[in-house]
Parts: sequence; C-alpha cells; structure tokens
Amino acid sequence: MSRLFGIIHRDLRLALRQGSDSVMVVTFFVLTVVLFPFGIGPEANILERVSSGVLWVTALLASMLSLDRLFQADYEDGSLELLALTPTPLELLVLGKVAAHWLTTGLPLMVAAPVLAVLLNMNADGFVTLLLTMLLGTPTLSLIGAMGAALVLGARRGGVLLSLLVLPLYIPVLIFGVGAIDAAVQGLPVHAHLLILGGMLLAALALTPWATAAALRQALE
Amino acid sequence: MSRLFGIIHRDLRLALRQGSDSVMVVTFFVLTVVLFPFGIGPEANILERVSSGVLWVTALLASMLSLDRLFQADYEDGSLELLALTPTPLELLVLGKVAAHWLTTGLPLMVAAPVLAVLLNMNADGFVTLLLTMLLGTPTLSLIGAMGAALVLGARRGGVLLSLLVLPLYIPVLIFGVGAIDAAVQGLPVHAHLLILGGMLLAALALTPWATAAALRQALE
Amino acid sequence: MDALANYLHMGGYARFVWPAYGLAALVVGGLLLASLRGLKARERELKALQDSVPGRRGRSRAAADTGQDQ
Amino acid sequence: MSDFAPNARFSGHGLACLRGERMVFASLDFALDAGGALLLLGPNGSGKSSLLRLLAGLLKPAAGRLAWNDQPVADDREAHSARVHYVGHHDAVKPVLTVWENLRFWAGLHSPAAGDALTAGALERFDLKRLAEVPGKLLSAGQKRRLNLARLLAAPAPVWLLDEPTVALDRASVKRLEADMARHRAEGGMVILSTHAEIDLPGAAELHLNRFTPAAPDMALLAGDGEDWL
Amino acid sequence: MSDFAPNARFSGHGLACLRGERMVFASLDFALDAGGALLLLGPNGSGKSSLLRLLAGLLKPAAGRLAWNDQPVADDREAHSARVHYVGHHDAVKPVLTVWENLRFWAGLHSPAAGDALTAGALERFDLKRLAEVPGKLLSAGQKRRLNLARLLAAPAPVWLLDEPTVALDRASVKRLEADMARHRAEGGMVILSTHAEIDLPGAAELHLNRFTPAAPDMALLAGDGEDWL
Amino acid sequence: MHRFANPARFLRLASAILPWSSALSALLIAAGLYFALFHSPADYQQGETVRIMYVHVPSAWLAMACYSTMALSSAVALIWKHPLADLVAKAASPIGAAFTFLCLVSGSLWGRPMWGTWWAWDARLTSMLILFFLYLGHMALINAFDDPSRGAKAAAILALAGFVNIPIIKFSVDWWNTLHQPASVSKFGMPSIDPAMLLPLLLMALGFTCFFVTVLLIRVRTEIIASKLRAIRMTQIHAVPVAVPVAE
Ligand code: HEM
Ligand SMILES: Nc1ncnc2c1ncn2[C@@H]1O[C@H](COP(=O)(O)OP(=O)(O)OP(=O)(O)O)[C@@H](O)[C@H]1O
Ligand SMILES: Nc1ncnc2c1ncn2[C@@H]1O[C@H](COP(=O)(O)OP(=O)(O)OP(=O)(O)O)[C@@H](O)[C@H]1O
Ligand SMILES: [Mg+2]
Ligand SMILES: [Mg+2]
Repeated sequence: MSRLFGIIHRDLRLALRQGSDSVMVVTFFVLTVVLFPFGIGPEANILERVSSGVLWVTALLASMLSLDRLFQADYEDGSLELLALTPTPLELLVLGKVAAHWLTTGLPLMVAAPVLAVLLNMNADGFVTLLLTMLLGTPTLSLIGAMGAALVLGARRGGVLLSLLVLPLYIPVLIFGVGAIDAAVQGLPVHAHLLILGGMLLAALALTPWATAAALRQALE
Repeated sequence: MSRLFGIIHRDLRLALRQGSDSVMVVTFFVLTVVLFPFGIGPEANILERVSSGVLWVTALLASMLSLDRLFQADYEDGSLELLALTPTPLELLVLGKVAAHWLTTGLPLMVAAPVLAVLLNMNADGFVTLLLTMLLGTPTLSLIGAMGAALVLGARRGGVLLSLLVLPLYIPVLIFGVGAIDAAVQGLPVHAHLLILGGMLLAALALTPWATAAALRQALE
Repeated sequence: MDALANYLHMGGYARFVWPAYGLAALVVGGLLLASLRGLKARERELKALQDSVPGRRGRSRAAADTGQDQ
Repeated sequence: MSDFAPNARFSGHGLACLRGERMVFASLDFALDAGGALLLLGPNGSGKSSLLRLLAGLLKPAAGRLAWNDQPVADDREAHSARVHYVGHHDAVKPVLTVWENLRFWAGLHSPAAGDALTAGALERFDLKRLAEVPGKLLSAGQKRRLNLARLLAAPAPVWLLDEPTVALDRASVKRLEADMARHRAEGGMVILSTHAEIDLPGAAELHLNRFTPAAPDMALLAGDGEDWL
Repeated sequence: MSDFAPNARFSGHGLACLRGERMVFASLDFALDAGGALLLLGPNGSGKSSLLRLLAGLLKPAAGRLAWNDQPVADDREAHSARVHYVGHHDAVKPVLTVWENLRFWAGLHSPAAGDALTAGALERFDLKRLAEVPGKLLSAGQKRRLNLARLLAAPAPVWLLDEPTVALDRASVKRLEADMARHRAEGGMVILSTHAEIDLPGAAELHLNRFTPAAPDMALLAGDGEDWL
Repeated sequence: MHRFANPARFLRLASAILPWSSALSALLIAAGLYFALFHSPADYQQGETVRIMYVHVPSAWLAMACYSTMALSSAVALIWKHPLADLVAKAASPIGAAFTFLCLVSGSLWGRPMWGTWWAWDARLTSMLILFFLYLGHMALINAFDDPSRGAKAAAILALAGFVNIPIIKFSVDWWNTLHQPASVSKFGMPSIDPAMLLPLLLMALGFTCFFVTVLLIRVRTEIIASKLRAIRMTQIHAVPVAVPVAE
C-alpha cells in the first residue's frame, strides 16, 4: 500500500514539476472546445444541440492523447525496468500510475467541463449529469488507455496504433455519456445510463491492470 | 540544396518506416471526424451545418499534435546536436524538416478531407474551396507549429505556456479557412479569404524558420 | 422466364438480398485466393533462398544430427 | 535479511536466450555461492546484457531454468525481485526530481526497510551528498551513473547485477565501487558484472560469452531444413 | 582538404563555462597544432563534457574566445562546424534506419565529399559491414557506439571531439579506435578526448579540469557563495 | 519442451486434413446455398429478406468462433509458449475480420428493410463493430514491431483482453432490450425456428466452419514458412553459422 502511494506521489510530483500532462490536457480540452464556436459559428441553438457531443468527443481525445506517453518516458529512461523489478506486483504499480494520471488529467477535465458547457450553451439541467458521467467515464478511459499505451510501447506507429486500439473501446463510454446528458436535458431518467457507465468502470478496474502489467512485462523483454 | 533534400529524404524515410506521423495524423483525423456523428447524432442537416468547422478544427488539432514531437526524437537521441553541428545553416534544416513533415501529414490530411466532407454531408460546392484552403493553410500551421515545438524543447517547464502562445496564431487560419468554405457553400466569392491565407503562409515562411532555429540552438546549450 | 425474373426480384427485396450473397461470395473467394497466393509466394521465396545459399542444406542437416546427441 | 544467508546459492542450468528470433546463447550454466562473484566477458553483441536481464527476470529464458537455493526462481518472481538489484545501461534518473528524491523513491519501492538514513548513507558513500538537492537534469554522466549505483546501498539486496557499471565513472569512483563490492561480498552478497574495462573483483569466476554460439537442436523450428517441414 | 593543413592551429583563451548558473571552469587556455592531441581528465562533474560541447560550438563560452589559425571561431560558425566531428554521450542512431542509412545520412550532411565508398570503408573499419542492413534498434550498446564513431571516417574533418569514446567498446574495438586516431593525427588531424579509462594517445597533452575551480571574482554573483557547491 | 515443438507433425496433420476439409466445405456450402435459395420458405413477417439470414447468422457465429479460437491460442501461447499457437492467432485474425465485416454488412442490408435503418447504436451492433475494430487492431499490432515475437505477445494480450466482448455480443440481446433478434436457433433446448429454415442455416454454418479450418491451415503453413525465411535471413545477416555447435 505504501508503495502504491509512493508511486502516486512520485508521478504527481513529476507531473506538477514538468507540468506537461495535466496542463496540456486541460489546455487542449479548453482550446478545442473554444475553437468550436469559431468553426461552427456562434448560433446558440446549434451550439446547444451539439454541446454534449463536442464535450465528450473532446474529453475522449484529450484523454487518449495524454495517455500516449503514460509509460513512454519511464520506458525510455529505464525506470520501467526498475519498476518491473521491484518486489511489488506490477499490477499495483499500474493502478498507481493510472490513479496519478487521472488525478492530473481526468480531474482537471471534470472541473473544466461545466465551465465549457456554459460556453457551449448547454441546458443547465444537464450539468449535474455531465459531471456524473465524467466522474464515472474518465477513469474508465484512463484505465483502457493505459492498456493501449502499454501494448504499443516500442511499436512502430505507436501513436496511430494506440488510437486504433483504444478509440473503439472508448465508443461505449462516449455513447452512454452523451446519452445520459441528452436524457437529462430532455427530463428523462438517467439511472440506466449511469449504471452502465459504472459497470464499465468496475469491469475496467478489474481487468485492465492485469492486461497492462502483462503488456509492460513483454515490452521489457 | 542537396543537404536540404538529404534531410527531407531522411525524414520521409523515417516517417514511412515508423509511420508514426503521417498515418497517425490521418487516422486521428478520420477517427475524430467519425466520432462526431456518434456524439452529435446522425442528423444530416446538423452535420452539414457543422461540417466545415469540424473539419478545420480537427485538422488544426491533428497538425498541432503531430508537430508537438517534431524535434523531440532528434533531441533525445542526440541527432539534433549533430544537425546543429553540420556546416549547413540550421534555418535550412528546419525548413527541410517542416517540408518533410508537411508532405507526410499536411498532404494526407488534404487528401482525406474531401472524403470526410462527404461523410459529414458537406455541400459539394465547398469541396474545391476546402482543398484550396487546406493547401494554403496546412503549411502555415506546420511552420507555426514547428516554432512552438522548438520553443517547447528549450524551456521544459514553460513549454506548455509557450505552446499556449503559439496556438492563438492558429486561430486566424481557422477563421479564414472556415469562412472561405462557408462563403463558397453560399455562392459568395472566396478570393479575399484565400488571399489572406496566402499572405499568412508567406509571412510564416519568411519569419518562423529564424525563430525556430534560434529556439533550437538555445535548447542545445 | 417470368418465374426466374420473379425469383430474382426476391419479393421486392432484391437490392438487399443479392448484395448480401454477392459480398459473401467475394469474402469467401477472396480469402481463399489471398491465402493461397500468400502460401505460393512464401514457398517460392524459400526455394529461391535455399538455392542461393549452397551448402546450407548439408550444414544444417549435419547440425541437426549433432544436435540430437548433445 | 535472510537472503544474505551464508549458504545461499544462485544458479542457472541450460539457459538459452532468444532475441529477435536469434539465439544469442544456449546451454549456459553457472552457479554462484554467497560471497561469490561472476565476471561476464565477451565482445560487443555477445549477449552479456541479455544474460543480465535474464538473471534479473526481465527476460524469460527460452530454455533452461534459474534457481535460488535450488528453488526455481520462476515460482516466486516477487521474492526474486526483492533479492536482486539490476543496474543497466539506462540510469532511470528523472530530470525534474532532485538527487535525493530520485534515490529515495527507488529505495522505498524496493524495500520498506530502506529509510532516510540508508538513503543518506548511500549518497554519502557515492559522493553525492552535496548534490542532494540538485535536479537530475543538471548531473553529468558520471554523477547520474553514481546516483544509479547508490540504489545498491540504499536498499540492501543480496544479488547485484551490474551491466558495465564503471562506464562514465572517474577513477576514484571506480575504486569506491570496488570497495563496496568487496564489502557486499564479505557480508554474503553476490555480484554478477559485465565489463570491457579493467575491474578489481578478487576471486571472481569468469564467463566468456563468445564461446556460446547458437547451438543447433533447439533451432529446429526456426531454421530446420525444408523437408522436415513440408 | 585545406583544413588538414600542417600549420593549422586550434586554440582557446580565457574560456569560461556557465552551466545552470554555476561556473564550471574559468580562464582555461589551450592550444593544439595539426597532429596534436589533448586528453581531458578530471573527476565526474568537472566539466569535460561541457568543454567539448563548447569546443564544438554547441555551448557559447561565458567568457574568452576560441580561434582557428588565430581567426575567432565565432566569426564563421559554419566553417567551424565543417571542421569538427563531435561524438557525445548520445549515439544519434535512428532505430528504424539501417546501419548503412544511419551512417550515410550523417556523412552526406557533414560533407558533400563523403560518398558511398567512404561510408563503406568506415563501416568496414569498425567491423560493422555485416550489420549494414540491420536496423538500428537491434544493435547492442557497443555496436551503436561503433556506428557513431564510424562517422569520423565516413566524412573527414580535422578536429575530432570525443566524449568518452571507449564507453561500451570491447577491447578489440578500442585498439582499432586508437589506431584510427594515430592515423588521423599522422594526416594532420587533431584529437580532443575525454576519458576515465586507459587510452593510448601517444604524445597527448593533458588538461586536468579539476584544477579549475570557480575562482574568478566577477563570477561570485552567479556562482553563489560556492560553499554549497564545492 | 514444446517451446521448440517440431512443426513437422503439425504439417503432416494439416496435409492430411486439408483435402477433406476443403472438399467438405465446398459440398456443405453448395448444399446450403441450394436449400437457402430454392428450398426454404419466405418468412411470414420478413418475406424474402429472411434469406439474408443464411449468410448473416453463420458469418456472425464464425466471427465469434474465430475470435474465441484466437483468444484460446493466445492463452496457449502466453502460458505454454507453444510457438504454433502464436502462428494460429496470427493466421486467424484476417479471417475473423472478413467474416465480421460480412456479418456487419449483411446485417445492415437486412436492417434497412426490417428496421428502416442501416445502422443503430444498439448494444449488439455496437459490440459487433467493436469486434471488427479489435480484429483490425490485432492485425496492426502484430505487424507493428520489428521483432515478430514481440508483436505476437502484444497481440496475444490484446486478444485475451478483448475476449470480454464476446459474451457481450452473445448476451447483449438478453441484457438490454434491443432492436436485434434474440437467440432463436442457438437457444438451449428446442430451437424455436422452422426446420425448413434450420436445415440450410446449419448446412451453411457447418460449411463456413470447414472453410475456416481450410483457410486457417493454409495460413498457418504460410506463417511457418515465413518464420523459417526470417530465421535464414537473420543468420545471413549476423553471419552466425546457425547450426555449427562449437566444440568446447
Ligand atoms: C448491422 C447489423 C447487425 C449486426 C451487427 C448483427 C449481429 C448479429 C450477431 C453477432 C448474431 C449472432 C448472435 C448469436 O449467435 O447469439 C446475429 C444473429 C442473428 N441476427 Fe443479426 N445483426 C444485425 C442485423 C440483423 C437484422 C437486421 C436482423 C433481422 C431483422 C438480424 C437477425 C438475426 C437473427 C435472426 C440472428 C440469429 C439469432 C439466433 O438464433 O441466435 N440481425 N446477428
Ligand atoms: N531488443 C533486442 N531485440 C533483438 N535483438 C537484440 C535486442 N537487443 C540486443 N539484441 C541483439 O542481441 C545480441 C546480444 O546483445 P547484448 O546487448 O546482450 O550484447 P552485449 O554483450 O551486452 O554487447 P555490448 O558489449 O555491446 O553491450 C546482439 O547481437 C544484439 O544485436
Ligand atoms: N544541462 C546542464 N545544465 C546545467 N548544468 C549542467 C548541465 N549539464 C551538466 N551540468 C553541470 O555542469 C557540471 C559539469 O558537467 P559535465 O557534464 O561537463 O561534467 P563531466 O566532466 O563531463 O563529468 P562526467 O565525467 O561525469 O561525464 C556538472 O557539475 C553538472 O552538474
Ligand atoms: Mg551490453
Ligand atoms: Mg561527461
């Protein structure tokens, strides 16, 4: 346990010192969303209509792009070998890294989302649901993305491959996330959507650390 | 001159072998554009309305993301030092790298754009203008982005902030790109927009290589 | 003749049924052809390589023999 | 530290290593007792680094088995990880963390026994104390290497696997490392080390890797002759 | 190759180097004639790598000046770049290009005179010929280093700046490098080399970098009070 | 020591099976087609479109069966390191991708007249689409590494992780109320389907399976030769006399 916190602590420190991921992701998220009114035009009703979709698609992209380098730096400077050689299960270390990553990217994303929703003219009824779907959805994205990032370590075309592997698995999160918000805006119940998102989070939590750790081990061979 | 072609040739070869950039960018472009109907819903008229905006915003993002690591690999493995030490002006090498990069990313982006425009239901009147704006706009993005990438290398911590400074420079390209397409769709003249885009390209061509080379030199100290 | 036309018409659903069967034929035939072509190409390559390296054959056989009793 | 037991024995039998579908070495045996040392020698590309990675558990042997006190290592990977320290070609120094933070993190992760005192001692020993608050990116090549070596003392483990550890070290540091290895062995530890340079490792067994060329029988699958196949 | 002229002279006067706001060395002088060699010695962190980067033109001296035949180097950076070969800690080997492609690219970029024949000769000389078609990522540490050194022969330049060039090389390769350096000097080239290992460089001048401690009074401001550092 | 299992036995076995499986698949598919197109009734609800079923359902089954084969051989490859298992997984994924594609397109062609839409974001359809992407990812991942054994291992992990999708495809119609038909043939106990429709369906399914076995064997044989080619080239590059043991 103390080792889990050890790695979370270190990754948080790294992220804050070099500021690369967390600020980058939020910047990307904000800028992309802000670019849309420029691209689409400022008509309120159209913006409102596409707001949930734009927010979730952008969040998806932001999460995927930041995960691209989740293990890369550690792989290149030899830290990953040492992590794999500590007497701690690699699965636990993976969870630690994903947790740190979510804290520095998913969380800021969640905080930024309502503000951007206002900018996109989203109906206020959707705000709580937006936050809830993000709370359940972004960790799932991080977990799935970590698996993809581990699989493509050292591959040619790592980046493309990552999107090819990960984006399809992201689609259910996108569909249910947007579905929940649209339901909320229309005053329909959202329990079912949220339950499914929660189920996906639990499944990802149970399965992906093993796959990720296995992928990391084979990347080090 | 032969050295300029030497570096273009090598960068093209690198890109084709590891495919990282070119395929990555097109995949990202395609996948992102395909995600939008999932997020927004498949209604044809809304898709048509947002098509030019979605295409340009996505192209901007694709270009920005691929440029992010333009010099990174060379920096990390020591190639950049050697490049700076060749008896060729660094400005020329920068131009070579940007040209190779545009050939492997901007060009495929241009090719993919009309196909995706069909998918997004764009009015056929806009296609030629879409291609023209992309032809003028994507090299500008590459040049500006290369400058951002070089700045990020030098100032590790300030990197994000500096890239933040570069992004706003993208916005004019976006505005005039989308503006031209919308004008074309509505049957209005597009000369003015295209002239402005061309002017921006020339300005970028004249100014950014110096700034980029200076930033690279500083990164190597 | 009418019966045939009627049959091909598929109760008005011809443009859904026949493409489905056509694509199935394409997939099945394409897979088979591609796989066979791949096999033939590899076999040719192997043959060319073995011909171009004289003596390989004998050596590896000798090695396999010595290998047994290691 | 029960692993420092005086009768500990680390051995490998019939080890083979495949890299990129190529057999780098095969049927390699070694055995090392507490206090022992093994020197890996051989020209570039002969498989020294590969063997060390295999001993650390990063690579799985294509054949053969590793044993600790005659128990297969594969049975309990985590116990094995706790027993070894691996120092490879990469220094695993994070540029934005200070020297202290870098070392403290690895020590804490390797064994909970490692505390601030041990970390400070290790820094002292490798002459890094005055750099403790300097970020990793400001270190010279040799300073980074010493920081990486300091892990050996900051979290004790009986088996040291060192891949060309003297690279980039100045002579004083090499002397210190030799003294540390001697002390480690006196306490019942083991050292396995690859090098191209001179190093003083009294009584070390030598393993010449160039002697092991890819042997035949196992390669049957990949390189066998046509007829056996089709 | 006029730069190989027998009366060429590479010198530095009053050089000072600042890294990370710290004065690494100051008022350093050296001079090297055609055929000469300079050996940089000193403990880790004493500034050998920094000096080599400065001589290559990657770092600007904080004070002092470099001259080639008494012409300030700063006047014509490109001419200086054409004169030097720098081999640093990084190997600049692209993992997806083959050994041949890697070398050919650098040779062609460094001097248009470099052709396929020179490239092939350099590979031959460093015993890499049979690896010519192998992608860079499959090379062992020493093979990469040899590939990096092969640049020296593939595109001739009078000044070789070598930062610990023997790292990861096996003994046979070190011998070859020594022979190459001797031949280069016989042809009127110069070698400046940092090392911690033994290397055979007959008649080389030695520069001990630990002798230069941050002294200069005007630098007190930048270098802090000094106690923390040294 | 199956790490170095001799492929000779496999190849002998394959040569023995191949003529039978290929003949059988041709026969079964021909018979299936005959019954499907000429000797089965139109559905009272769906009319003639029901004939799409004889392509759609067998390809759906095969797509899933193929993935299961892949996952199984991936597990064997990861746990027992049997080298043939990697090759089987590699050989299977293009076949699976092709049949998944067929299932998607035929389902879409059926959906247009039946549901009035080519596509809906329904659980079964979405999970099937994801299966298709998984196949594509698997193929891309295998070829993304310079060292083929690394690609094989990464792809094996992906295949195993993606296996969760299979039960989701299978049971999505039971777990969520969807547009798509619930199981009627593959139900335990009595199938609730007209025997005149069942016969061609089963014939086609069996025919497809035999076809799968045939193509799989051909592709595995291709992969074995390819790995042998690589080994020969590798030894040429490294100039190591592969097979000459050095006398100690
Ligand atoms: C693109 C759209 C479609 C996809 C991806 C799809 C996918 C599938 C899959 C994966 C199965 C196999 C399920 C199993 O074995 O349990 C299946 C079976 C079946 N599908 Fe579809 N389907 C599509 C459209 C349709 C349509 C439009 C119909 C008819 C209205 C249909 C009717 C059936 C039937 C009757 C079965 C057999 C169920 C059984 O007996 O198990 N499908 N489909
Ligand atoms: N990741 C890899 N994939 C495939 N082959 C590799 C890999 N790394 C090394 N090799 C090959 O394996 C062989 C052994 O390499 P290894 O790094 O173990 O040699 P070494 O004895 O440590 O050499 P050096 O003295 O140069 O460090 C080399 O021929 C090399 O080409
Ligand atoms: N990028 C940098 N920024 C700031 N300071 C640096 C940087 N690189 C090195 N230094 C500092 O400069 C000093 C000299 O470093 P340099 O790398 O030149 O030493 P060196 O003599 O080559 O040592 P070694 O033998 O370990 O390679 C060191 O004290 C180091 O901390
Ligand atoms: Mg090595
Ligand atoms: Mg140095």
